Amino acid sequence: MNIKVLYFAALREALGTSGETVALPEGCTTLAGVRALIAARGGDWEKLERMKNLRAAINQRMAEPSATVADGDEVAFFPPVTGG
Amino acid sequence: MNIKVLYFAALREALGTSGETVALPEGCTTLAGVRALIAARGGDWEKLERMKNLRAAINQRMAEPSATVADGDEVAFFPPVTGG
Amino acid sequence: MSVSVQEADFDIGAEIDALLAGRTDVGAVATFTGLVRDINDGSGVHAMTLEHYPGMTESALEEIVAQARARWDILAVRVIHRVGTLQPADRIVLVIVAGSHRGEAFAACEFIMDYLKTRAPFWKREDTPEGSRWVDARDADDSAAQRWN
Amino acid sequence: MSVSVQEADFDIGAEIDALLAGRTDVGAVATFTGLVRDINDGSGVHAMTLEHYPGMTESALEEIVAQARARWDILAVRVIHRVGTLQPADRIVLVIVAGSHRGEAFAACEFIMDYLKTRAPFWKREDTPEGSRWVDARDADDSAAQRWN
Repeated sequence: MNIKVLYFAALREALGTSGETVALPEGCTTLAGVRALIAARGGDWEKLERMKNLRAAINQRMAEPSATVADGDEVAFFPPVTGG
Repeated sequence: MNIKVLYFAALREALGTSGETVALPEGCTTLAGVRALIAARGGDWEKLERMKNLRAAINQRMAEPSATVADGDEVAFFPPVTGG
Repeated sequence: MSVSVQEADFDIGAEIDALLAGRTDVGAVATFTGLVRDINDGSGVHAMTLEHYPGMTESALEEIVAQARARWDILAVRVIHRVGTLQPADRIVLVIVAGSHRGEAFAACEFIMDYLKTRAPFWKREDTPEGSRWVDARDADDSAAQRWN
Repeated sequence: MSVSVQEADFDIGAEIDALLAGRTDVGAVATFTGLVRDINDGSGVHAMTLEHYPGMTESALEEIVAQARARWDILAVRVIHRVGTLQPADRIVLVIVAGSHRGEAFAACEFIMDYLKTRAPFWKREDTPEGSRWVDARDADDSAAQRWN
């Protein structure tokens, strides 16, 4: 099961990438699971867990950590928004 | 003691005049007194007492019925405002 | 001059630009524009005439602006109110409030409109198919003004 | 189209005119414009860059507008948000709400701004004499959005 993962703003800068394709192992079916999977790589990736108030979206809609992730989804992680 | 009295909007139309000079008798020293004095002329002038929620100003500032009127003042009577 | 009472129409964009000219400290601009509607209280309106109390209108508006400035930390205010005869879709009134942040700008703009509606000496007369009539004051406007007490 | 995300500046007066074109049922227009300030959190700001999440920004703004239309009896809405690099005094965001009466227009305009500030995926980075920094989300914005719940 593959998903697209995007990073924005301070998180994108901290990770040095704006996105990637991530293969999800069996049983990794929630946003919280995806976040933990990526953070487990260590190094800068741990910022995904350490960054305060990180927000996320699934298929371009805000989503909670418990939300389900499906094959082909576009998942995004980003800091609290500051537009307007 | 003479004052200038102005009428606006529906009241001006009902009275058929936009204003006049009024000589105040001894003891007529409040807005309420001026209003009663003019209404006592009878006929259309009674509208000054009968018109609902009539408002008044002294020297171009909103004033309550108990406000004091002095020689040379500009007094105005008018319906509730409806601008904006 | 922050307050104008005039027969002429106004240009909202130009008024905002003039109010902000040379400033770099403004983060928020709230505006309100009131227009003539072609329907009021169930009747068609084909024209509206605005009467006012010359002299008192300007000072009443200036006092309302001064009260807004005393209540909120705002940077600049502009109020324009038209008088004379207007048609549906014509602009009647413009309030612009500039501030550092949006909360103050919105509150002050709404306050100025609420107070203007109940304290500035303007009166509207509408021409409808049933004839000409003076517009009645709305209870809703009194309630709106009272919530700021 | 009621929502735009663009690099180009906008003309407030022209946007209001376009939104009201041909209408005679609008009695109230509330607008909000957000601008770049030259000072934020005590530091001078000489430029600001707005990053966004293409695709999601438009749908997030459209959903906020749809919520405003469901809550209030309003007639027309326009939202424009700029992205890219801006200077102090540059316009960032414009919200226009047209309605029959002012209460609904003001409330919907303020609601849209409060929700936009906390739910639309835009991020500001400021250039200051101390370097470039991402703007922190403000607790005041969360509180402002929560009062509509």
